[in-house]
Amino acid sequence: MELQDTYYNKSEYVETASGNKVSRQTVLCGSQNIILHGKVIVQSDAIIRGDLANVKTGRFCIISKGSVIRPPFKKFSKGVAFFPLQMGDHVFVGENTVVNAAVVGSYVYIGKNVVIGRRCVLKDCCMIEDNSVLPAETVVPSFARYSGSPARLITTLPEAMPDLMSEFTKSYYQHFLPTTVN
Amino acid sequence: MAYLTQPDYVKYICSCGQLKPITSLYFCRHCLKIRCGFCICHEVDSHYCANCLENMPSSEARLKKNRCSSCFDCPSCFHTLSTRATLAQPRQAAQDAAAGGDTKVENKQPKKMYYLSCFNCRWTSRDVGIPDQPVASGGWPERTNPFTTRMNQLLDYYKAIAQQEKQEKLERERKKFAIRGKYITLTDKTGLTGAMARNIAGLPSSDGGSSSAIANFVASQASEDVDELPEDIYTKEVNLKQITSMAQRLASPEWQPATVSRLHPLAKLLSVKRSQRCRACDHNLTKPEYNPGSIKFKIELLAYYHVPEVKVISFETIKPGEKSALLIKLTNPTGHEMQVRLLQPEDLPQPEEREEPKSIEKSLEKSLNLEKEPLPETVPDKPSGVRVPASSRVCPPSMTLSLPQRDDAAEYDDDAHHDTDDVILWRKSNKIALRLEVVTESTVASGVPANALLALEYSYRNTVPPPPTAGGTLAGTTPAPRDHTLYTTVLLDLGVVSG
Amino acid sequence: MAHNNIKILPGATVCEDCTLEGDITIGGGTVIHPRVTIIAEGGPIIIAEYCIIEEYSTIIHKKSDKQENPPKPLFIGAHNVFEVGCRLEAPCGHIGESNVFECRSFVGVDIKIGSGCVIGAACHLTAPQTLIDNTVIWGSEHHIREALEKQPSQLLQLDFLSKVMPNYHRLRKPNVHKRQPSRQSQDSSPKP
Amino acid sequence: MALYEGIALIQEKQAVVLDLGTDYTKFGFTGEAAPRCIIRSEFWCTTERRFKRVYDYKTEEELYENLVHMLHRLYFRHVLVNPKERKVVVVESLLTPTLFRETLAKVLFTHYEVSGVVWADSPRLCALTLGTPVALIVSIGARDAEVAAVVHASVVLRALQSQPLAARAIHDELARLLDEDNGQELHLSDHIIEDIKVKTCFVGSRERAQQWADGEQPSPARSVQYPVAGRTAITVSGRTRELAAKPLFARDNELASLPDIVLQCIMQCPIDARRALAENILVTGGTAAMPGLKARLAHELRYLVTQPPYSSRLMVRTFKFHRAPAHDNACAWAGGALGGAADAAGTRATPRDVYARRRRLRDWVCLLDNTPPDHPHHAHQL
Repeated sequence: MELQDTYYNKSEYVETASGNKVSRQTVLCGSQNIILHGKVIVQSDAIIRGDLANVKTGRFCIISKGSVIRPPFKKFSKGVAFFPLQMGDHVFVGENTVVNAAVVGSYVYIGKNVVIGRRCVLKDCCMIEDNSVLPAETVVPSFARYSGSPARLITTLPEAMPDLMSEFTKSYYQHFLPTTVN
Repeated sequence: MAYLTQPDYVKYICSCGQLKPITSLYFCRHCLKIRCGFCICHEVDSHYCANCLENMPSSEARLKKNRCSSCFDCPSCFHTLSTRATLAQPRQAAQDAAAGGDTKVENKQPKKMYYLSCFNCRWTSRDVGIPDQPVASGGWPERTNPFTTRMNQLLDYYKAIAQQEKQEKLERERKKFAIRGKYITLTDKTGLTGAMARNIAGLPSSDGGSSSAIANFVASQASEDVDELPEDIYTKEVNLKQITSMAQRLASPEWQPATVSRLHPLAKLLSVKRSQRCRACDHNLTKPEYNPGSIKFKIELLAYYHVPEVKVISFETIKPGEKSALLIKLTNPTGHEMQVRLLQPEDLPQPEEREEPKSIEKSLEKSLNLEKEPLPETVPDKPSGVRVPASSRVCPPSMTLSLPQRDDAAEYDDDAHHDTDDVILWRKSNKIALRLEVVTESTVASGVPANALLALEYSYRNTVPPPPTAGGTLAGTTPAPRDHTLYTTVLLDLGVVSG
Repeated sequence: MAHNNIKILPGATVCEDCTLEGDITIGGGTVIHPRVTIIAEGGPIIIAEYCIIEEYSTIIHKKSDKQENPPKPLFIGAHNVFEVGCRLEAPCGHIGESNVFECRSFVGVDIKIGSGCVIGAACHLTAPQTLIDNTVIWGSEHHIREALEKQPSQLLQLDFLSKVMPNYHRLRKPNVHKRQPSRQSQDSSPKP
Repeated sequence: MALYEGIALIQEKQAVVLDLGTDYTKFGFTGEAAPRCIIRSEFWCTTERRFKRVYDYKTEEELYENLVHMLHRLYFRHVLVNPKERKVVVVESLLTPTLFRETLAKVLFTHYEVSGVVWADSPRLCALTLGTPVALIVSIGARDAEVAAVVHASVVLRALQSQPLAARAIHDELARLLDEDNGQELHLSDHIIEDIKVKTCFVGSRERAQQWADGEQPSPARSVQYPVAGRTAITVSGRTRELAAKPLFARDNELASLPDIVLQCIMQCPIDARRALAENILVTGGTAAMPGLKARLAHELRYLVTQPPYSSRLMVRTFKFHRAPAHDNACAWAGGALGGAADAAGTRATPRDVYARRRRLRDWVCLLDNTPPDHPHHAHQL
C-alpha cells in the first residue's frame, strides 16, 4: 500500500534550511552537539541526548514520537566515556524506542517499542522488529531481520532493501505535511 | 518498506507458479523470466563472522567447524559474550605463585586479565570457574568430546571392514563368480550394513589378512547395571536456576550439560553470504561482494529493478455484484522507457510448455559430459499448481501506457502532473497512478477474501549481449539492445468481500 | 493533590524538566535525567545516594486501600539504576541496593526486590514474587538466573554526569543543607 | 599415484547426516562424533510470521515446502555447505510414512540436487555405535517408542514393535497432572511443558509407582514452584514430578506398555537370538535421557518376565544394557555418521541419476525390493 499523508501542526514544527522538521515538543539536550544532515524528521517527545556525546544523523531519518536517542557509555579502568552516536541515511526509528547504539548504519528500520542496548552496532540494511530488545553490544549484520527479546536473527531481508528504505523514508518525508490552518 | 511491515497486497506469479511479493523475486536476464527463492539455486559464497565481521576462507572455516576463533556466545542466553579486562591483584597472584616458591619482579605491576561476560544475562566465564586469561582474544580452554575416542575406534573398525569388503569384491570379480552366503542375500539387498554383517557374523573372510583395526576391535560390553536415580532425588530441593534448559543443552550437542555449572562459552557460529543462480541457465542472479560489511552486489538481478512495480494506493470495499474503484501505481524501475498494457489474465499468450534447455554450447557441454546423464528435471516440481481463485475482475483500460525511465534526479521535482483523464490520476517521472474499476460477481459470498488478477504486458529492453556463439555476431560490432515484450500476472489483495 | 515536599540533598543532580509530586527525598550523588516522573501519592518516596534515574522512567508510590497511617515510605536503596523508560509501581516497602532496572522494564505492585538484581529490558513483572539478591531476569520468557556477584556500581558514570549535566541542563537546587554523605568509595577511584 | 589419491579424497566431499526427528533435528557431517546442530524441527514461515513445524502438513505440497525451508535453514544457517553434489545419509525410522520418504527424496534430489542419498534405518545405525553382532534397540523419541531387534546387521522385521509411548504421552500426562496440582486449566505451551519436564521430572522406582497406584501415599519428592512469565508461579508437586512418565509403564489388557513391547519383541525373535538380545539392550532416543527411565525399564523387565504370559514363554532372566558412545538423543545420528564415513565411496547411496530415471525409492515393505535375487519373480522383470 502507498503511504498515507501524515499531518502535523505547522506551529509545532520548526523547519530548517536543510529541510529538517523538528517538533518543538522534543528534548534536544546539548543541541550544539547534534547534527541532523537534512530532511530529518524529529517528532514530539523524542529525546536526543547531545549533552552526553555527539549525535549525528544522515539524511532522511525519521525519529518517531517518544523515542530516545542516547549515546552509550563505556566503563574503562580510569573512568567513563560516552561514545558519539552515528546514524546513517534513511533510518527509521519507531515510536517509544530507545536507541543506545554506537553506530546505526544506513537503510535501517527500527520498529516501535524497541530497546537497542548500549554500544550495539547496526550495520547497513537491517531491520529490528517492533517490541524487540537488542542486548548491549550486539552486532546486527547487513540484511538481517531481528525480532524478539532478546532479539535473534529470524530471517533475511530482500536484496533491494537500500531502495526500499530510501523510497520509504523519502515518501514519508513527502507525505509529512503541515495542516493547512485557515 | 511497506513490503516488510505490511501484508503483501500485490503478489506476482513467479514462473514456477509461486506467489511472491516483488521484493522476493528475481529476474533472469538470460531467460527473461521471473524467478523466486524457491526455483533458484542457492550457493554458499563466503563465510564470515557476524560479530567481528571477519571473513574466513572456506577451507579454514571447514577446519574450525564453522566457528569463529575469537567470538563466543553466552551458553546461558546465547547473546554474544564481551571480553572484559580486570586488573589482577598482584598480591593475590604473588601468593598463588608463592606456592611455587618463585615471587618475581613481574608481579609488581598489576597485570591485565581478561574474562568473558554476557551483557544480557550477566553470565561470566568466572561463574563456571574458567580462569581469567592473560590475552584478550583466544586462549580459552577447549573441551574435547568425551565420546571421540570410542567413535574413532568404531570408525577405524568399520573403515577397515569396508576396505576389506572392497578388496573381496575386486577379487570376486576377478574370479568371475559370486559367492553368496546364506545370510547376506537379503541384507545386502536392502541394507547399509549388510556387507558388514558378514564380518560381524563371523563368516570367514576370504583371506586372513584382516587389519589390526578389525582384530583389535572390542565391541561394546553390556552390563546389568543401569543408571539408578540418585538417592536424594526424593528429598532434595530442586533449584531451577541450577538446571539447564533444553536450548542450553542442545546448544552444545557434544556435551549437552545438564547443570548450569557445566556451561561453557560457545564459539560463535559463522554466517554465510549466499549467491543465487538461475537453475535453467546457470547464470548468477545475485552475487554479493566479498567484504562482509558491504551491502553491494556484483550481480543483482532483482525483479524490483526489471519488472514494472504495481502498488495499490487504495480501493473501495468489494461488494458482491457491484463495481468498486481501485487506485494503483505503476513504476518503471528500468533505465529505458517502458510500454505497459494492462490485460485480463486470460488474454495472456500461452507460454511455451517447457523451458528451452539453455544455449547450444551449454547443452553441448552437458551431452559431452557423459557421467552427467541428461537429468530430466532440475527445476523442482511446481510446489502447488497455484490455481489462483480470484473473487473479482479488474477492468483494464485498453490503452498502452508509456512510462519514462527511472531518473533519480527527478525525485526532487515534487509536482506531479495531474491529468484530467478518466483513468490516469497523475504522472510523476517514472510513476503513473491509475484509477481502475473492479467488478465483483454477485455470486461471491461475503466474508471471503477479495482479490483480483491483473495481467501486464510490458516492453523490456535487454542490454545483455547475446551469447557470442549463438548468433555468430561479428567481432567489433556492438550488440544492439534487443526489445522484448514480456508478460506477468499479479494478484491484488483487496481485503474481504463485505456483505 | 497534597502539597509537594521535595527534599534534594547536596550533591544530587536533578533536572528541572521532571515531574516530582508528593513527599520525595533525593539522596546526595543521585542523578535524575530530564523527563522523569516520580509520584509519591501513597506516601513518601526516599531515594538513597548514588542512584541514576534516566529519561522517561516513572516511579510511583501507589495508593492502596490497606494504607497504614501515617503511610510508610517507599525506600529505594543506594546505587540503583533506572534506565530509560522503566516503571516501578510499589505501594510501600523497600528496594535493595545496586539493582538495575533496564530500559522499558516494568515492576508491578506485589514484587519484592532484594539487592544486586537485574530486571531485563522490556520485562514486565506483574505476578507477585520475591527476587532474592543477585537475581537476573531477562527476555520475553523471563528467564531467571543468579549472578555470581552484585552488579558493579556506577560511581564513575555518576561522576561524569554530575560534572557534565550542569553545563547543559537547568537543575533544581539542593534545598536541604545536611552534611554531604561520605564519598569514600568515590574518592578511592582513580581520577581520569 | 599418491597425488591422485589425494585429489580423489578432496573431490569426495564429506557427506552430511540428517536425522529429521518430530521435535528435534540432528544434522552434521559423517565421521564426526556429534552432530553440528540439534535444533527444533521448525523454520520461520514468512507468510504466517511464526515458526512452523516441519511435521505440520496436510498435503504433499505443504510438506515439500516445509522440507525445502527446513533444509535451507540447516544447510545455510548451521552447516554452511552447498547442498549440491554432496551425499546425504538420511536416518529414518522403519515406519516412516511413504509420503514423507518420497517427498524428502524429491526435495533432496530435485530441489537441492544432492549427488546421492543413503537411506538408513535408525535401529541398525544405533547398533553400529555398539559394534555388537546382536542388539535390541529401544528407541523412545518424541511420538513413538520403537523396539527393534538387530541380529547380524539386519532387523527382525516381524518382531518390530511401535507404540505411541514417548515424549508426547509424557507431556500430555504432565499437563493433566499440573492442572490437578494447580486446580485450574493452565493451557501451558508445549515449550513450557517440555521445560518443566526437563528440569523437574524423573521416573520413580517400580515399588513407589506401585504404592502410588495402590493409593498409598509414599512421601513425595519436594514440590517446585515454577515461575512463568506474566502469571503466578506454577506448583509442580512431587507426585507430578514422579508420575509424569507413568503412561509409558501403564499396563492394561493389551499389554502395550514400554516393558511389554520390549518383551514381546524378544519373544517374536528366533529362539536362539533371544538370550543374546536380552543381554544387549540399548535404550536411546531423547526421552530415554529422563532421569530414572532406564533403571525403571530394567526393573520392570526383570519383574515382568517372571509373570505370565512371559514367564512360561520366555526363558530369559538376565537383561543387560549398553551405553552408546553418544548422547541418547543423537545415538542414531552417530550411527549414521559412522556408517556414512565407513562407506565413503557411497556405494550404498541412491545416486541422483538413478533416482531421476526411476523416480522411486527402495522400501522394505515393497515386494520389488524385498524379494531375494534368486527368486523366480525376478525372471519376469527386465
